[in-house]
Amino acid sequence: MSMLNIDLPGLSLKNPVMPASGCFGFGKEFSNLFNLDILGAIMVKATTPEPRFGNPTPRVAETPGGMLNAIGLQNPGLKKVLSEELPWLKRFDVPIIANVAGSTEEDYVQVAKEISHAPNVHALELNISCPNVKTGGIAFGTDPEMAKSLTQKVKAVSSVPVYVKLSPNVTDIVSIAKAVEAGGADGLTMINTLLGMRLDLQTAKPILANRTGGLSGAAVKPVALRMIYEVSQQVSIPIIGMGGIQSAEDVIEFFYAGASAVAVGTQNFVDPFVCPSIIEELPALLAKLGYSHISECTGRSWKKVEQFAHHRA
Amino acid sequence: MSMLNIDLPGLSLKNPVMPASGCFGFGKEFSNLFNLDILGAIMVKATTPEPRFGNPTPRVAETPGGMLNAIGLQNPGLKKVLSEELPWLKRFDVPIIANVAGSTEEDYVQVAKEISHAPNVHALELNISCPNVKTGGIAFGTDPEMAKSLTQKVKAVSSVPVYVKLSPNVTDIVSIAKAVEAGGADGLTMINTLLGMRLDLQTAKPILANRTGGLSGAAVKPVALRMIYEVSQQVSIPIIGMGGIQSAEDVIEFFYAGASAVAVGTQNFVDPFVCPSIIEELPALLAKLGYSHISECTGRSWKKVEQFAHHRA
Amino acid sequence: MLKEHCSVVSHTCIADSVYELVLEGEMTKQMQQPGQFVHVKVSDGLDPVLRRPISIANINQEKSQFTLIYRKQGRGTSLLAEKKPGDQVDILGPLGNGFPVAEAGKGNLAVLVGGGIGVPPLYELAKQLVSKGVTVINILGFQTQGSVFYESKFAELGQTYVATVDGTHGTEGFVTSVLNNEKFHADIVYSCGPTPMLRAVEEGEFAKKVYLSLEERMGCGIGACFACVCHLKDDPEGYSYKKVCSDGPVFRAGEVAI
Amino acid sequence: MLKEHCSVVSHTCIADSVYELVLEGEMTKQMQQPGQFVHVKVSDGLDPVLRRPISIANINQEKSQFTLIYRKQGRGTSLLAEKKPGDQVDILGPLGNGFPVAEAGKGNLAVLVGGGIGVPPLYELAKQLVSKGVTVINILGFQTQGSVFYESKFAELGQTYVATVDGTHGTEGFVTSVLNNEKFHADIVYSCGPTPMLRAVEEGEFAKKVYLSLEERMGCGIGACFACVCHLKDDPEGYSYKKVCSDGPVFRAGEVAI
Ligand SMILES: Cc1cc2nc3c(=O)[nH]c(=O)nc-3n(C[C@H](O)[C@H](O)[C@H](O)COP(=O)(O)OP(=O)(O)OC[C@H]3O[C@@H](n4cnc5c(N)ncnc54)[C@H](O)[C@@H]3O)c2cc1C
Ligand SMILES: Cc1cc2nc3c(=O)[nH]c(=O)nc-3n(C[C@H](O)[C@H](O)[C@H](O)COP(=O)(O)OP(=O)(O)OC[C@H]3O[C@@H](n4cnc5c(N)ncnc54)[C@H](O)[C@@H]3O)c2cc1C
Ligand SMILES: Cc1cc2nc3c(=O)[nH]c(=O)nc-3n(C[C@H](O)[C@H](O)[C@H](O)COP(=O)(O)O)c2cc1C
Ligand SMILES: Cc1cc2nc3c(=O)[nH]c(=O)nc-3n(C[C@H](O)[C@H](O)[C@H](O)COP(=O)(O)O)c2cc1C
Ligand code: FES
Ligand code: FES
Repeated sequence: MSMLNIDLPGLSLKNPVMPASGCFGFGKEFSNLFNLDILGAIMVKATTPEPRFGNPTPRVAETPGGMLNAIGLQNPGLKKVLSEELPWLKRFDVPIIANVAGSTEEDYVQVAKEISHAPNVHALELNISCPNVKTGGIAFGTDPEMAKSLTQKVKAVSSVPVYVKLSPNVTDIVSIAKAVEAGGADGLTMINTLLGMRLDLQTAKPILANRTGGLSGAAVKPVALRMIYEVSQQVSIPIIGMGGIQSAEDVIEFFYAGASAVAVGTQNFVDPFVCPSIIEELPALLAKLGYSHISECTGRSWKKVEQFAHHRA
Repeated sequence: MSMLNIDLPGLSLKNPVMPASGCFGFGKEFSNLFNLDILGAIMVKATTPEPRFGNPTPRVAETPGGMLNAIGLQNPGLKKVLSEELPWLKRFDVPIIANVAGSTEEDYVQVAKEISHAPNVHALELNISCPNVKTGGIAFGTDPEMAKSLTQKVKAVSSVPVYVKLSPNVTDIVSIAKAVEAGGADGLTMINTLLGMRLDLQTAKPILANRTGGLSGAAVKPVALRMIYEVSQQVSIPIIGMGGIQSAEDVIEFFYAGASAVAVGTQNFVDPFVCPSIIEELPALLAKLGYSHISECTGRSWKKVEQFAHHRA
Repeated sequence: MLKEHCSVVSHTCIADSVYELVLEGEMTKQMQQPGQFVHVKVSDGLDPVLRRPISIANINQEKSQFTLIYRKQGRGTSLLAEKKPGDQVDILGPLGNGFPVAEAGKGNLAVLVGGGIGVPPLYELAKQLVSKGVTVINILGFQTQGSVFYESKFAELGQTYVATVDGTHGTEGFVTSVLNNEKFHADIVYSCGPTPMLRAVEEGEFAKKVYLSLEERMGCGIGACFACVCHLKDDPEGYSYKKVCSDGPVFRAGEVAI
Repeated sequence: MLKEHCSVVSHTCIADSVYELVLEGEMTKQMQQPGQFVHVKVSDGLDPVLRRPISIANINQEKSQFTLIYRKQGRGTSLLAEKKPGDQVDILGPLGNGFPVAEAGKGNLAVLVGGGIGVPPLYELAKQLVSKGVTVINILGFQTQGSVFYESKFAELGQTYVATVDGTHGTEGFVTSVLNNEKFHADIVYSCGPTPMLRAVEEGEFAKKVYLSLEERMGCGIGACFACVCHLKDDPEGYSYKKVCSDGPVFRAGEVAI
């Protein structure tokens, strides 16, 4: 019996580990390295209505314990994603979560409507939190009313469950989470990147051509955990957690905080085999900690003891 | 001729490097290690009207590239700070920046009024951003109107310039900065810690007794730089920058972003000699980069080239 | 107190996941009291960030060498375990106030009670006590046979009891079982180990003078950050406090709330 | 492509801050084209976080060994410089598409133009070209005499010019000075070095076929993160692009905007 299977709205996952959006392309590169079937799901790169080149380079900069990126949502556009990228992924037995982005409400609605009908897309991830796009984008993620209204509009046109991806660059993430829940979100994914920057010692200028970028990697893990801990106690929809996950131990920590599944981003660049490794290591780690199923870990840091009555001798 | 002296409101600094509040106590421990006279200034531990024990232990937890703390503003209270800690510091020829904290406006006003009259206190640092205190505290730092009003009240009673310490846990740090500038702040110090948490793998509970804590150290550096970069372009009062500084190179990076002086926090725990080391290394580094004075670095990432006309051949 | 790169003289695995690390450095000169500790930076750079507090287990003034004994558990101690003879280790120390040897007079009976990684500092303590003519009895508690270390070294200094939780070596159970069974009539008890053990030792009132070495998560290790603070026993809700790193880690039983 | 812990065979400082690192590993078998690179994790853990791209400078199939030549500059390469023979280095590779050796026919004249740390991949290229009967001329640019490396090794494979910016060795000035002065009538030019140099080589039209190896800050190194993307030359504002890591790092001159 599996210790790892998890059911979430729209997603019947073999295991709760998936690559995070933007860190795995549309899977092709990694398919040369391992069989994508073993993944819980794949969060594919953000899709916008039109193709986007994204920002000028340099687009990445290293930081202590993390990295900054300012890719700028480069993607081939909705049409090509529907005609090429998603059909290619059909060869794998793995649910796809399509990351939906744009600059206006209409953009989001258009992408959501069309992409949710792709046969292997089992859920949408509404990216209202990308810090690297100038128009719109981040504003949706920082204002509860806008976030709610966008969620409602996308829900209305989507044929699959909608997860909303929250930005950590806010004073009160709980209010945004509650707003999108009220707007009909089926789940949350969190966190997107923290806005940061690095300067070049020689030139005195920002290292990133876009000046600022999104901070990801291990450095942000404590912020992600805190936000998931806060939000999971205030909403009743499930959370896919992310932000600095590198190991099976990190996955358990995210579950304890309140996540029901996790995504791995930056670490794929350091170790392209990180997802398979984590999936392989989880059962032994769970057994060592005394759990018979990973779902027992969700919210364990704050749930009442009685909720876990059947656990442990 | 010194390459490092900096004049700021109330502060005539030999050099722009000082230990950050809460990371240097009231100086006694470090005075056994080196002569405190060499420091640009000292930001002493937060003072509240009454003595505070702070939070239960564990109060610190390690994170990738950083640490969490939930000390909870432990301090001996205003009376003892005035009668013992500050007088003891008079033996050193170094300006003191008193960190003012509390739970209510009255607390802040009381501490500011009395402590600003201590002869070696040259400036106040209004700590409206401590994430580890339950009542008040952080709310002041996240609401522009409250921040402004508090600044005004403190300014009205303070006999020395007032720097306001900003919280990074906000959607729009520029609006808070502008509000406190409008409220009469003479300068800003930024950033305080990011709210974060860690969970214990064995117990599934938060490592910190206080559950959440403030993230500091190298991990937060890119967030600090970004915020200083944004704020320094929108206000005309100087900024004392902090957040993850470990080296002379980091100091220059903070200046490029827009800082006029810097504070070193967490790194004092790793290397208690970090401040003297940085002060010693700065002149050679500046010379290597082609600067004749550190003030040439302030805001260099965004200032127009003409503003630096006299620099470099 | 110095910050110094000490060089590794030897590094030996002496029990399951337990390592004995002998270091050489100037700071040895400043090491007087058993029970003091050093703050160890296990790697350059920021992975991990913080230093690790480890007790001084043995001081050799002639050779300017001192010994640390530690259990490999998390990332920090795992990296420390990779150091080879000749490597340099960044050490801050000696830190804190150790066990008051002066409190035991010549001819007194001192009972030393250690649990797990609380055992190491008791070795230097036993040495110093014996050399001033104090009779020493050592009671050492471990999880299981495989974790036992330094038993014969302690036995050279005084009668030595070992208790293991699973009974695979020595008495089955805890150090307090030995204390309760044997009724030593000690003049003084010194103890270091996990907090529940220290509590039991304190409550047992096994001697008039009892000294306990506490453990707490630390930031600076030098008294500046207030990470390691504890309440006084007679003012458990008040503002008074002691810092484990600089006021301790050793306190007289009854002084602080544990 | 493999992710493998390769062992350090030798590690030598061959010029000011320039190191030659010989590694042994299974992945050597997959190394075919000169100009491919490997992605190096210079330390375990997260300091630093990202891998470092370094070109393959020499391939020795018999011994399953390959050589990297790199300049120590920031934290990553400084840590790499500490590796000793016998140490293991975590390597991802071989990556990317290198210089097309097939484009040069037997008897052709190939001019190889390298600048600074762009020189290393040209060595394997020169070897492969010479072994298939191509005449090779090497033009190597460095800052100053102290940074020059592999001059005699290149000289064994073909006529070799060295230019230094400060004139302390060889011709004073840039590699383009040599190219402009000598008028080689090359059938093909291969180049690797700083972007301004590549631009000058492209604009100089020194041969009909010109191949350039580009540099860009990288995340994944395998084509998944879109960090290293460049525009196509004939569509400099459009949506079409190439990834330096997986479509390059070698491109035909005129293919991408540099
Ligand atoms: C005064 C003092 C003396 C000590 N002497 C010894 C000794 O002689 N031998 C020995 O094996 N251990 C000793 N310890 C415990 C030792 O400090 C921890 O085992 C060690 O810090 C664990 O580090 P890690 O990276 O392996 O574990 P991790 O769990 O990865 O450490 C994470 C963080 O928690 C802290 N931490 C974890 N466990 C402890 C602990 N038990 N006490 C304090 N901080 C902890 C670490 O210092 C670090 O900051 C002593 C602790 C103190 C306070
Ligand atoms: C395809 C390719 C092949 C290369 N081959 C070689 C080689 O054979 N020999 C050699 O010495 N160097 C080579 N470089 C450059 C080498 O990657 C950088 O010098 C190295 O990454 C610097 O790392 P650092 O930690 O020392 O510097 P830091 O400045 O501390 O690095 C910080 C970050 O910036 C990146 N970075 C800094 N400089 C460069 C650069 N010039 N190119 C790309 N990323 C950079 C680093 O990878 C890291 O992510 C190559 C680069 C590329 C893209
Ligand atoms: C290079 C890069 C590109 C990213 N692109 C996207 C994206 O297109 N859409 C999105 O929602 N998140 C994107 N993200 C954010 C990640 O999905 C993830 O939320 C974040 O990186 C935190 O996880 P990590 O620390 O494991 O990387 C990107 C992150 C990186 C590093
Ligand atoms: C243990 C600890 C205690 C702190 N106490 C205070 C405090 O009392 N008042 C305050 O304004 N900031 C306090 N801070 C925040 C620091 O002054 C500083 O703003 C922050 O740590 C970022 O700098 P760093 O990354 O260099 O540590 C504290 C930080 C730490 C780590
Ligand atoms: S560890 Fe900093 S005061 Fe004790
Ligand atoms: S470095 Fe990731 S796509 Fe090239």
